Amino acid sequence: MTRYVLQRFAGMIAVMFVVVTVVFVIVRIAPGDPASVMLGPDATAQDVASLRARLGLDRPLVVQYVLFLGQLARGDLGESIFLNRPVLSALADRAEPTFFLTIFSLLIASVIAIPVGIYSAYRRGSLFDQATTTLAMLAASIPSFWLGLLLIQFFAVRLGVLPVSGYGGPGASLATRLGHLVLPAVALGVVSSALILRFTRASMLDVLGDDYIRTARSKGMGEFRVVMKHAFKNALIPILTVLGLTAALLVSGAVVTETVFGLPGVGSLVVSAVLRRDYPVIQGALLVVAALYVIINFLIDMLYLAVDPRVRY
Amino acid sequence: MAAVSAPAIEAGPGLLRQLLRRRTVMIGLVVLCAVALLALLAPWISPFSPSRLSIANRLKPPGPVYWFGTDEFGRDGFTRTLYAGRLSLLVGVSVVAFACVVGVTLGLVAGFFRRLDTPIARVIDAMMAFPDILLAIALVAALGPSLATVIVALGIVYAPRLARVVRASTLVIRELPYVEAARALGVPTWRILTRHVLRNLVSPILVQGTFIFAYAMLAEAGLSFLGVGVSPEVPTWGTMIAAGRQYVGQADWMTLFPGIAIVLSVLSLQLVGDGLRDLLDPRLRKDL
Amino acid sequence: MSAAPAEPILRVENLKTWFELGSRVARSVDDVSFDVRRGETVAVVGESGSGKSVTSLSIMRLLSPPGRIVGGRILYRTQEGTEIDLATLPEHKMRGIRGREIAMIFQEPMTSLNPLFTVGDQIVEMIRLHEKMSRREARERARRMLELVEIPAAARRLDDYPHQMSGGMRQRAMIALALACDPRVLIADEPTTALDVTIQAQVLDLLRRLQAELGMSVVFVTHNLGVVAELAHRVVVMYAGRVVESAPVNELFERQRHPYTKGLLACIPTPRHGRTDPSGERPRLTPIPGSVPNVAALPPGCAFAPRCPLAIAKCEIDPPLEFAAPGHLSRCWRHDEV
Amino acid sequence: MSERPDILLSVQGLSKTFPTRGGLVRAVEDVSFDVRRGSIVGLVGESGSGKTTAGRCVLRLVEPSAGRVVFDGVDLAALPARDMRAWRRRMQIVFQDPYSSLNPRLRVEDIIGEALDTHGLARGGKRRERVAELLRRVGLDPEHARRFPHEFSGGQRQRIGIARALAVEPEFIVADEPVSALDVSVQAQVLNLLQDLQKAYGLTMLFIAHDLSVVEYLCDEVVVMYLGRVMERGPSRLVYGAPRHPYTRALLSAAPTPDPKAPRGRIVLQGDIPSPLDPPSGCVFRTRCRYAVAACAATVPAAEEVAPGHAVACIRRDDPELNEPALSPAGR
Amino acid sequence: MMGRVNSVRRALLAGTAAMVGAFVLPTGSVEAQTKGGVVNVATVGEPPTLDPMVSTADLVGIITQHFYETLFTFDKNWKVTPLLAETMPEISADGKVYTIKLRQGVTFHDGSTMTSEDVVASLKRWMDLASRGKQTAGIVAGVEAVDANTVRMTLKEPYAPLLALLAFNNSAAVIMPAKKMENPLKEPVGTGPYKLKERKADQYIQLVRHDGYKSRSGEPDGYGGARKQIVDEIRFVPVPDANTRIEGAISGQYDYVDALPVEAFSRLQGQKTTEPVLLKPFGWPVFVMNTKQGIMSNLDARLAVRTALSEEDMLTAAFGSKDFFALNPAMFPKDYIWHTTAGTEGAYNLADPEKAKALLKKAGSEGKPLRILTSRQYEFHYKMAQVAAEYLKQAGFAVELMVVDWATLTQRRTDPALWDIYITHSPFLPEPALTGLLSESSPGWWSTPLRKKTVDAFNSEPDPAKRPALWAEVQKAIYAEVPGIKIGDFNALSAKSPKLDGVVPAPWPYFWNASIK
Repeated sequence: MTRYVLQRFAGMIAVMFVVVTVVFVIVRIAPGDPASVMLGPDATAQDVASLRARLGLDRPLVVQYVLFLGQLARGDLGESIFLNRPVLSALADRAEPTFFLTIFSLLIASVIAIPVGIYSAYRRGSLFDQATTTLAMLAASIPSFWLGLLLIQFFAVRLGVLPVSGYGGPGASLATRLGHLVLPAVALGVVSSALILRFTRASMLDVLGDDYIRTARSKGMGEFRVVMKHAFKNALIPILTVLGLTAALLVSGAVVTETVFGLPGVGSLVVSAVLRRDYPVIQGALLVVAALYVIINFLIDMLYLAVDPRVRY
Repeated sequence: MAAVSAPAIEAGPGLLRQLLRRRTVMIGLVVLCAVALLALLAPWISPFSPSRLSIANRLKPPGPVYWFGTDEFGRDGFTRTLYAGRLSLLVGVSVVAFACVVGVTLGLVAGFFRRLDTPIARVIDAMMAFPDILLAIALVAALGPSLATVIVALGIVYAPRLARVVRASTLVIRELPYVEAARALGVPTWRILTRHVLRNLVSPILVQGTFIFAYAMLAEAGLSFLGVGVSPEVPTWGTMIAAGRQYVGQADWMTLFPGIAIVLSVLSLQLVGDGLRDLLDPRLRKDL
Repeated sequence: MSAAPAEPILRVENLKTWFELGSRVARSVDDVSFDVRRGETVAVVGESGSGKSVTSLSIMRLLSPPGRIVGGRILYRTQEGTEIDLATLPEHKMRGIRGREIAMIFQEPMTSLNPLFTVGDQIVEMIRLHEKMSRREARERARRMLELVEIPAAARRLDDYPHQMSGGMRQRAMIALALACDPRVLIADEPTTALDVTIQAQVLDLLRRLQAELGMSVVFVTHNLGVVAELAHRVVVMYAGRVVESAPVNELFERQRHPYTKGLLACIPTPRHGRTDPSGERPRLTPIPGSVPNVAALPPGCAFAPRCPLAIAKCEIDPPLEFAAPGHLSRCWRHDEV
Repeated sequence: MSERPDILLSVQGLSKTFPTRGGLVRAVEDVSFDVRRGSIVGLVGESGSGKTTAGRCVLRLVEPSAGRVVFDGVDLAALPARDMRAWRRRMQIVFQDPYSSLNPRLRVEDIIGEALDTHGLARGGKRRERVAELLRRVGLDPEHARRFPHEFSGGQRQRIGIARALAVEPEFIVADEPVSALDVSVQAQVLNLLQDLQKAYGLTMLFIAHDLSVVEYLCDEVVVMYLGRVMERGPSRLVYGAPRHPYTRALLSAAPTPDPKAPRGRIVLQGDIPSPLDPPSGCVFRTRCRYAVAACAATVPAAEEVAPGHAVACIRRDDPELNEPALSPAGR
Repeated sequence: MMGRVNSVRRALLAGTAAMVGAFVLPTGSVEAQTKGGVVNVATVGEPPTLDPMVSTADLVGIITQHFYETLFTFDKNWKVTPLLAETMPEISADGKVYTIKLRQGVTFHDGSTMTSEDVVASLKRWMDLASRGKQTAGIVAGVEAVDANTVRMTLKEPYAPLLALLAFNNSAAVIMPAKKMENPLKEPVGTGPYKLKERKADQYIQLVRHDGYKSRSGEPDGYGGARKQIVDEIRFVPVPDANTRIEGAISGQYDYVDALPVEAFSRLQGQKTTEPVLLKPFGWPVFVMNTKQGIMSNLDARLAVRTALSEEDMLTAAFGSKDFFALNPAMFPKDYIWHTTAGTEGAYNLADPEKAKALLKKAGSEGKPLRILTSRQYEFHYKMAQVAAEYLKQAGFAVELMVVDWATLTQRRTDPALWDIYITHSPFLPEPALTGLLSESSPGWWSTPLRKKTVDAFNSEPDPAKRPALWAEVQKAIYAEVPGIKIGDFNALSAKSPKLDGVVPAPWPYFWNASIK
């Protein structure tokens, strides 16, 4: 068990290391000098030179890389050019809507998708199964921004029941803020629910064909118990994985959704950072999101410990 | 339950026939082919020029002349939807091609050569850690927005996803007796890779490629919609929706038709991909 | 080892279990009949595709779609002496039969136990499904069951997960699970096939002992005629979804009344203990030509005819399963000439 | 075994260890045996005995960790990997699983033809002819050359696998459980085919199996393995007629006989096969051996000859207690 | 942003209120409104800075005018009127010395009192940092404090536009405490009726009442006169997407929504939650030519562009109905005293690709890429660019649209190597001299003898009666040398909630004096 944890941890560190390297590379492949890009064309040559020196851009690439690592080790993601503040705090500021949006849509998605997926798998080939899988595929085919537009049109503009955009004003209550999240979460949740549904169905199908399910039935056990206790618990492992993956995917979807709904989250920050050429913010956001993904994956691996005794052994 | 041996379905000559027997796949294929044909034949089918402005006819609702209405420049929505389809499909195809070349190579090499497996697998894992749109945005931001960079960026985004599937399958195939038999015969490694490994990866690659095609089209639309992808004057379904966005509530057809085009193409791709996977994935046929 | 003239506890009558595969229908079990008497071990033997496993699953009503019982009866005589038809019994009543009246063990000991629950929990679950018993009592019973199947340090093993056990141990645990509610019939579907020879010997010994001690009836499904010879009282030979021959074990091995059974026995290498032929040549086996047919595409008439050395024109008509000798059924027009 | 040139293959001190998640697996440990030209040697054992790994090591499909594999006077284990290719023409393998041993994407003619292509043996029309001939030789219709593997039954596939091995006209074939995945009625066909081919081509064969009776029918000599080590080896006549190792005896008695009247003098081994990750010290069989004594834990018994060509790895091999007739009288 | 004066996105509506019809006092007395409430304003985006000196962005002006004030401002008739100055300045007879009396007892948000020292420091900072300040610095000989409440500016030569410049509210000569004017600013401390409470980038900028504010006496008068602090809070919410702004207006989420596409007008009509506010005419879009470098440095090539374009199509694509734009080649609309058709004959709305082709050939620039720098922040820019691109392509230009965000555009346009044409728009300024096209240093870099002659003559003429004729000369020069192409006149659309009172339709909307029901 300790070995398992250590192995996973080592794997996580290794992947993080590659992630950091990839981010480093992405920023370096950007044509032109990052310093002059960062400072804009108004900058004097002197300003550019001093920023180059400060960022270590005048040194060999390897040294730059080491410096970059050192900076990261200190938890320093650099300074935003546009916002004039540390990237980390800018991200932290924007974390809340993204966090709630992700949780919210994940919740919406799983509450719908998991039971439906279980039932579809159980009734494989039935009308219900065919209908839901086709619907799921349809849901997965709708661009979330387009769905967002439709939702805004209908719920916010026509019916006026939910806010169009934003995240409430200063000091808005949590309830108000969450109210702003309903439509985006639905727009985002629909797409991910398709993914979760498919995975749930597939892993349930996988498990339902397993021999121990037959054993459970041969005991004289009721179908509900067979499905929920014996099958679902086993299917849970891949489902947990996909939930983790979906959480990460949602961040991706959030980029688009937040923009459509004008949510001040990490996603819209990234989009505006691209438009503003705020490279440190893009770099920081990439790092943080990828790190989150890696950490979520690690946590899921740890969750396996709780669910699957084979891992503990 | 070895009592009934289901008719073995392996990717081979009978595949297409098997595939067509499924109603959903059939529908998917028909729609897909229709979309592709319409897009390909756009110059011959479409009644208007895709770029010629006709300010006098701007924002005309759908009707007998302008089937899909016109946009703010008076360009025919139907024509533009067809032309946009060419680019959207081109992006999809190119991304799949790019992802295949990179992903299959990486996956094969990682899966087949033990020594290279761990480093490549780590890189794949790391690339997968970046959410697709986010990574694509960063790459496009770094490379500068254009049709080519969007393709390259999305290719880079999806290549690891394909590589992972290829690697996993290669790991399995590598250990199969027929590969061992080839080695026992002294068949050279590259030939084993192409003839025995790659050939048997066609199905998973096909399935994965179909989905990547679908996702790439969605992603391109997303990027274009955000204004960080293809230049807005290049007609893709994404840019069309982005342009129509301002006229929502006023000229809904501008977002409606390209949106439907995306949904239809992506859906048909997924139907085909799903059917393929169902047919080719023995796990799902276990209970037959 | 002649069968005790006890009343049948289970009668399978003209059972038909078909699988609808698209346009084709696989008649996996087609018109299968046999009896199982109290305290008797009946071996159902056959090669792949013979329908032996489907038969056992049909009895338990554990078929998964598209498999379906389309005809026949499965009559089970209850303790009260009434016969109920398992083929048509409502599902909720069938649940009371499974595990309690008829239990089953499977081929793959590695996968037949749920990996996420301890062996003890899985046995306790079985007991508490059918009997009002506290967890504690059930656990105690579970421990006794593990002792019964000769698992050392049974009390400790209760808390083991399946993956912590070896294959042989798991099959024992599986047997303990099946016997936990003291069923009257045990269906064993190739329980030793996945085991190594030395472990198989252990499990066969165990099963034989338990059957004798507990006096239960056993339906033993296998492809291994050696195992049949060691364990069964009576044998039912299946081929392509049908019973081709059925007889008491000694009778069957002495005098086969169906060319398939005869051919099968001639195929099997028997131990020669180092003896060589006088000629000095290595001995040769007599194989059955051709291969096992697909039940989804059977020709009309006797399914074995294409491989049969005795086949005649008449074999194009399906022969009936009829007595070739007292207690000895055969489905062959030429059963006397075999 | 003094006539050296008569020996085509000599395996000496062969070992193979695999690193796994759980630690080092000693799959094959110090295995030695000889195979005479034109003979069939059976390699027998239960799961985890290392018989398959040993067979793979001989062909260098798995790199041996230690030991020599002398084939026709040359130590294959010491050859650089690239030089192995030339030897592959002389030694071939037939696999257990008739389904996964044929590439489902290739037509039969290409599966068999690949062997010809690789070694440049035949091209074009000649290749077609050769493939047809091989198919005929293994009892298949040459018309079927254009078919794909999934159009064949298990037994037929196994024949295709054999034809592929024969295509390069090898002198030596490793047959790795070639019949254990087949239906009983088909098993015999394939066994007979192998026997015929061996005779017809004067092949030398290493026949790997877990089924002792099959081996008895086919093999001139037997090597019995347990947990990576050789327990007993010798001519079939002796090993089956007068087994000396407690394990061999138990194994022989454990196999069920299709004869309800056969007397059952079965030796039932207690306990399970130990994990190859953590094999017992000394004699690996001692934990399940009813004759085990304290000394068995101390030393690894060497395989020593008890009769010409019959070697037993047991420190008590000469102990009378061990050699009491435990088997049925039929054994004598 | 927008370089110099013409970069002001918002119109300072020139002429009289009657002509413009924009500055209409709200009906109902302001006094009747109760204090309190919050005004939510949807703006076009996040301001790059809250330092009004360093930015010419209208957005910065709109927001910062609530907490920073200038010495002068404009009344409802677009006349310069004192704000922090006590009165209009005393101007010496030669027009070179301005003596400015300051109001007394004006306090900054930090509690300190404004003195002449602060004003001198602020003006110097302005001349150092602000683009308009830098422009002015060239003619200023000195700024000094005469006493605690008097400041004197000395010019090298008479300069007619000076007071208008000091009154402008972007790149604005705002007054800040001498001690709180580091660059970049750490915290904005001004004298305005509202002060900054919290800024959350991309979320909101929250302003609250400045309790120590001392309003001018009397009634409100445009930007001048009394400034009343009725609402407690003003929140500026960046909503970069125009469509979201429209929907936000319709759903009633915002009390005031700025900068809407005019074509949304019909959607805003008849809503309970909001009503359209149209400013007519608002300003003029302009294609600025890079006369310094690249393909557009050639006059024939510039003429080719002008010949190729159809202004009508461009305006229609950008603004839809004629209700929202007017075809007008003159630099000012008809009602303005500056209006003249001089030089425009045969130089507007030609849409003649053949002639353009010939001109292009003459310039020898066929097939060379023509880079049009534009932004989607203002959709009408982008749409005009698209239409223009089509027309230019027909004329044989290899058009390359470079679509960036506005912030990037304002950066890029300062580098002559990066673009050939960029698109912007300008309000109709009270003082034509401030038009950016006329400045040699603003992007475009129009610098010819003809320009110098005509502009200098116009700027140094003190007699208002003579100036229109001189302006006609300037316009002729513009049409002769094409430093830019005026596309036409357009109107602007905003939306406001019926609950919001006291908001005067203004190019830079302001919310002092506003109240909420």
